[in-house]
Amino acid sequence: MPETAIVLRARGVRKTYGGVTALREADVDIRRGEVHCLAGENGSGKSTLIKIVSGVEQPDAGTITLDGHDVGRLTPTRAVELGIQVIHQDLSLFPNLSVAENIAMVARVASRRRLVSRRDAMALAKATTERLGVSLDLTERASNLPVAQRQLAAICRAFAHDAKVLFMDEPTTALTWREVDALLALVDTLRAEGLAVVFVSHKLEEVFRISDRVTVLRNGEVVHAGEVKDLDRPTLVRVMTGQDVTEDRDVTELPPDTRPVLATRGLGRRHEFADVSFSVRAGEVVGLTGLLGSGRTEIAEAIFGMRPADTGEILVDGEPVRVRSVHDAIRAGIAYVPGDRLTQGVFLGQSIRRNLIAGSIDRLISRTGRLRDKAVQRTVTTAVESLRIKTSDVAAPVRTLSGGNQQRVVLGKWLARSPRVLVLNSPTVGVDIGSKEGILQVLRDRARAGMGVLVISDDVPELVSVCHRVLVVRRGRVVDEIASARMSVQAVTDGLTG
Amino acid sequence: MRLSRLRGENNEGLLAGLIILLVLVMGVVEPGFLGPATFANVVRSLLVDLTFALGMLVVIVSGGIDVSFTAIAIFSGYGVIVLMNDLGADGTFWPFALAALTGAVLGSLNAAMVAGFRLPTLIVTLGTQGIVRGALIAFIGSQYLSNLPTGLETLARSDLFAITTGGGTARMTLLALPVALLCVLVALLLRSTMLGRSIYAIGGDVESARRVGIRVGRVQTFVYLFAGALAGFGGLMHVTLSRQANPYDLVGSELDVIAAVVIGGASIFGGRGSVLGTVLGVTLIALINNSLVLLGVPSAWQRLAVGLLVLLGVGLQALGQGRRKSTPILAEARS
Amino acid sequence: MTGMQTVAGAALRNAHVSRLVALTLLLVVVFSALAPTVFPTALNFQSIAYSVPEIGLLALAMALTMITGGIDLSVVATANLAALTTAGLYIAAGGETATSPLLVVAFCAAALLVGMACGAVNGLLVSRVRVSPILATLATMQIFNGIAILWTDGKAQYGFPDTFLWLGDATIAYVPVVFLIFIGAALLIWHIVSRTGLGTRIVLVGANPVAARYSGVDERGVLMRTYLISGLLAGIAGIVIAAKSTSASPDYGGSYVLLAIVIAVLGGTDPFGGRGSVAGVVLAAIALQVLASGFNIMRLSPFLYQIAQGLILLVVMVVELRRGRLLERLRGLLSGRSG
Amino acid sequence: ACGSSADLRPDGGNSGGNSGAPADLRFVTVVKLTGVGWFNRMETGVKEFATETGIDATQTGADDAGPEKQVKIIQDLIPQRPTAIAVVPNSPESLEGVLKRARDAGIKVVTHEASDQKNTDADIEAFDNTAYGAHMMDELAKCMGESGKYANFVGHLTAKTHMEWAAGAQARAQEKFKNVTRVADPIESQENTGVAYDRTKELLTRNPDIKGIIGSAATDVAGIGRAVQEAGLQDKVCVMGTSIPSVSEKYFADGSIDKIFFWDPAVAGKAMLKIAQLLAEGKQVEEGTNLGLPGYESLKRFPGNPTTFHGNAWIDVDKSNAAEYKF
Ligand SMILES: Nc1ncnc2c1ncn2[C@@H]1O[C@H](COP(=O)(O)OP(=O)(O)OP(=O)(O)O)[C@@H](O)[C@H]1O
Ligand SMILES: Nc1ncnc2c1ncn2[C@@H]1O[C@H](COP(=O)(O)OP(=O)(O)OP(=O)(O)O)[C@@H](O)[C@H]1O
Ligand SMILES: [Mg+2]
Ligand SMILES: [Mg+2]
Repeated sequence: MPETAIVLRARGVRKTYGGVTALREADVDIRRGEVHCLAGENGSGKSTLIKIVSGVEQPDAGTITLDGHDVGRLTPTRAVELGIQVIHQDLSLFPNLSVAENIAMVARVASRRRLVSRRDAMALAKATTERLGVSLDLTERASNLPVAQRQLAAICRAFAHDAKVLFMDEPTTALTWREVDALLALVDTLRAEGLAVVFVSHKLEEVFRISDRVTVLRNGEVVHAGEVKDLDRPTLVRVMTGQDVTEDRDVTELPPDTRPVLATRGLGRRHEFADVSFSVRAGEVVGLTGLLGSGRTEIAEAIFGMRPADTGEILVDGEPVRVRSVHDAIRAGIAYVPGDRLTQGVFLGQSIRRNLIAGSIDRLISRTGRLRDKAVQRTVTTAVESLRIKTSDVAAPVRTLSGGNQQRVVLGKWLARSPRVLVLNSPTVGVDIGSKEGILQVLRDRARAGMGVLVISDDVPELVSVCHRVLVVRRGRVVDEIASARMSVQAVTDGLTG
Repeated sequence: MRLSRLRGENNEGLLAGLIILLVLVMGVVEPGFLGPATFANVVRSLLVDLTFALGMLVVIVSGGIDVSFTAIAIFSGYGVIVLMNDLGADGTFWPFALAALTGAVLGSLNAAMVAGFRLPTLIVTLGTQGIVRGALIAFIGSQYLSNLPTGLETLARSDLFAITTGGGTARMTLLALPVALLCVLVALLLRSTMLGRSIYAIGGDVESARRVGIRVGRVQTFVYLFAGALAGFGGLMHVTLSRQANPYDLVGSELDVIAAVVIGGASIFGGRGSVLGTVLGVTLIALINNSLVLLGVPSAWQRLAVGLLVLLGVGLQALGQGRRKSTPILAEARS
Repeated sequence: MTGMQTVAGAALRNAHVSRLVALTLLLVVVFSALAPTVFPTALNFQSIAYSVPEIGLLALAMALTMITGGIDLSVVATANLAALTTAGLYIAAGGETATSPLLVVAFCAAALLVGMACGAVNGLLVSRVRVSPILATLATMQIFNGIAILWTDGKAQYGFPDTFLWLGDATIAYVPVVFLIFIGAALLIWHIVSRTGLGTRIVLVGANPVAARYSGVDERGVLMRTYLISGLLAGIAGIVIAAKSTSASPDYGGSYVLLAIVIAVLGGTDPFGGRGSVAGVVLAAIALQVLASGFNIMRLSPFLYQIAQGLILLVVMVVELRRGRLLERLRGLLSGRSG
Repeated sequence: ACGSSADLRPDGGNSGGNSGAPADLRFVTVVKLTGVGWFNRMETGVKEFATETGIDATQTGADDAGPEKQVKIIQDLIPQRPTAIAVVPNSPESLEGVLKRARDAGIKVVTHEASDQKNTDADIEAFDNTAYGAHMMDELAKCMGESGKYANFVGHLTAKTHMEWAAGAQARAQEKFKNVTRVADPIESQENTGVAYDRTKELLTRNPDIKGIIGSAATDVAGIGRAVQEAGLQDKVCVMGTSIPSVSEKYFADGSIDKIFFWDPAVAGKAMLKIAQLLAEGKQVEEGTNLGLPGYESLKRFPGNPTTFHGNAWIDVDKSNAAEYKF
């Protein structure tokens, strides 16, 4: 591959947040017409780097040059004008505006025009969607779109304005397998148009499938930069984590007469899912997979009482239980680790201690409602030790922890109750490879101790590695079950794409 | 589909219907209500509130709330009169420009706190209200001034048109003109300028706005300066229309304006609201006040009515949110 | 007394609270120096102790709802409604001749019930109808006030017997009973917020309502209870107001809404929710009353005090919530000047 | 140990001093709110009193008319132990508690505009409300030529004094001016000029033959006068009422407002302090007491309320003498 010109160059970028050094002397080169992967574990500084080159954060030191010119102090506005575009992990759409206006917004800001009109926005949005070959209802409010379409809108917005460099911070975490394919195809098109695309992902397959070059960060330092074709999987994992990690299937078969701890019979909810019947046995890890928007999250949240089912029943240990609210579910011994850690899982500003007891307050209070200090202390210490949460002070806010440790805190919150059934939604999304294996190991251990585990995920290797069985959901119904005997990456993938 | 169009994006249709209903009922209950005189009276009585409401709309769309505008208004309106008296100056146009400028300067305190320090707007503006009102009476003056400069006196008595009917003369004050103009200007600002769309964007999601390169600080600064300017303008208009300057006026009547904007369909969470809705909301409250006064209902009922209307307005909004369209997932069995 | 020691200990460990203690002491020293014959007297401190409770109770109510990320603008209207209830019951029972101590208990209970009923309305609106707390309580403020005016024709109500008025006038070991009531209520709220499951849930709901729901916290129930407690505190404030002023009126305390917010924020409550200190609120209430008394004794214009109050609110918010940003701005200014 | 706040009262007379020598006395007047014309005028009286008698007399008040602020100010005054406090309450009932504490602490309390105040040593009113209302009717009827319709504005329907004035005027009309009739029950202006203005316009539309309007809140006549002026009815409608010169003077010139009535706050302020002085000297206020002030030469006791007295101190102002009163 011929060396093309360097579009964006960062030199000696340093950033500290309070005491935490997020980036130290990082150097990155991005070339025209390449897909460049930023890899690294949680908290290694990837997002910080993106925030700095897009003007969202100011570096403590270092220079950024674009096409050979020092850009000086960068603001988001300046970055947009210079042709630096970012698709943030949370999409950053405007829920109150129409899709068309959302798509037009970046271009409008960059054009520095003072007057705007709906018609222009519509024309631009139409042109963009046509160019990218996506179909979207442009007049709909963004808040009314399903997640996958919002993702498409965010991508269209980034493309609506002529960009030189496009950063995509973990764009695939909210996407299903099939949508990822479409996105990667799109990235290919862009590369062909001469754009530089910087891609952040924890999923190694994606890195290998799409990237030309990779920069690996560890603890805020660049530990590797080079062509992807010179790397193989184990090597990349080793540079990222500094150690070897395996992803092999590790499942202990259960005795055939093991009784189910959780069973659903004909569970249904209007417009969302129907006839969902399955069971999870004590000690079993069951996978629930399906495309995003297939209804798998809805099923999990119905079991957890968040959005209760209208029909059918839920049985715990063979007894039917009425689950009309989260409270009912918890009382029945069901726990749920939600999919979006930051908004649904943790209380960022609150102490690790408070986060850990958030799910079991009812058990930690005396009859008068007073918190029992000793019981609280015991719960917190047990969780920190058994989950190996890396912290020196449980009074520190959860904000100070890395992503993987934050996820351990969410897990710890529920394990403190020793639930009969643990339901987890995408438990390793946004968690780096080292932490991911640790979290999966916790699930295996708990299952072996007799808990029933239901894992929702579309990370196929992960499902294969940890699950006894995998159920496939499509358009609100369970359409397939892959038993242990025929479990393989290929089988699950086939089921998913069906 | 047609019905929902009639209802309008922010319930404007519903409001218009309510207003028509109220007018008809009043027309039946109180003969003589329907007529140009009532129209002119109601317009005159809502001009000041409407000016404030336009400022409030912009603030609310940007995701904030402002309770300092009454203090800013009376500071500007009264302050300008004091200054004119001290200088022995007279004029018609420049006092309004000066009042708006004063309002903007006072609004910059809000701007600095909200844009500069990202503090919660309700509490910031409560603080500003205290400071501005305290400063007005401690440093500018506390005397009731019954004599306005001639230019303003004349303006107060100038009519856009006057219609004489059997029941008397309906006079449409000249000051209706600038307020109508302001409505059009604010509507254009919100719909057709980048600044206006940025205000909606910030109201929808501040962080996203910052990320697409909208200068959030600058837009918020504009919002609070503009709301301040409108408050200042409205303050002098209040002084002019009532032909006296009382530094103890206005403060305490914030709710009517906030209520009007909220009833007009603006979302207190930001990002939604329209000039049309605001005009209708202000009209509805003015009409209710006018009708209750006309029927001799004690003023306590007005408080109750406005409070209930606000609950009704936001309750409807909240319920509407809950009933948001959801995309069906389930492939229902075809029959 | 170990309970008291824990309270004091926990309070002093909090840096914000120790700053407030320092501020209060500083104010006392300054005013004592400026008015040595009047300010540092037992009678003056007793006077301050008479003044603090009503606003302190309202500020506690405000702070509690602010911890959940809400606000209760209707506290004063609620307090007046509660006070009017007591007055109305006493008038019905024969006014000054209804001296039975049992009636004091019964009628105070009725006032508290009315306070909690108002709180329940707010709680329902906020937790069930999902109206934003600012608007919900702004509207109920008008409604409660309107009801009070319609009920009384806008006139102040009086006719309390001495058994009831004892609450407002008497002292125990030189400490006004109303102040003891306030401290008792503050201890109760402190206990709830920092020592009970409900308190933890209140903080969690304020910190992240969605995560709280996913943690099995009954968000609606917690909000409901918060506004109920807020209404209860307003009810106690109403009793204190009635007993102290020997009357109840629909338009008492109009200036207290702003003041209660100032005190809550000054006391370290984060208006965005998830953080608050009861000890801080108590100290802030005392500090501001000391300041007000100082201003009155020094015969400074009440408008200067109004300005001071607004400035304190803004400065405290900047310093407490945005210290980092302030330093950043200052540093920017300095480097801009030197560069 | 239980006790009342009076426990902290210094024993003996070394506090405010009841010796009666002017130099030892300290009087504080607490008004509804500071800065407004009415109470600035009262302060003039207070200052005059201080210079005339050599007594340390000062005036204070809050930044708005909230009763709670007045309570706080009086509460803060107690530790300063003035000889007497003269109060114009916003809400007499709300002050009962703190006034009781003040009296328990040995401070004399004199009130004004609070005829039902219980915890006061003496309350002084400028006049009897019914007589004042009757006087207004006498003047209005004279202006109307003793016949025609009139209307009466009040600040709020719940404002006791305003309603008493209106009732006094109506009673006088029925008894003496049979041809003068009221068109409606008292009309609420909500103490708001704008409302008074709007209501007057409606009134004029619906009763084209109306000949007199009485206002009660100080700002009422300004709104009424403005509406009358804009309708060009200056010479047809008699506008009168309680107000102050600064509010109404500009409408005097063309007759939009014909006459206003009030009592001079400077004199009222002095009257309170004169009474405080009497009390401090250990004397009593009685029926017929002469305070040596215009309108307060012979005080009358209110029937059924032994501590409440009134003078006969209303003043009529029209364009001929408006300039004499600068507030
Ligand atoms: N606003 C902030 N305040 C304090 N620390 C921060 C902040 N943002 C990031 N950090 C810290 O900086 C480090 C780098 O964070 P960054 O978000 O760049 O990591 P990342 O590589 O994107 O991780 P992930 O894969 O979890 O998204 C982490 O230790 C993080 O805790
Ligand atoms: N036109 C203006 N007039 C007055 N002040 C302004 C103006 N533009 C910006 N500022 C101030 O300068 C600061 C920086 O402005 P800028 O638009 O860069 O803010 P931002 O980056 O969008 O937001 P923030 O400063 O909060 O990060 C703002 O906080 C604002 O207070
Ligand atoms: Mg990241
Ligand atoms: Mg990540």
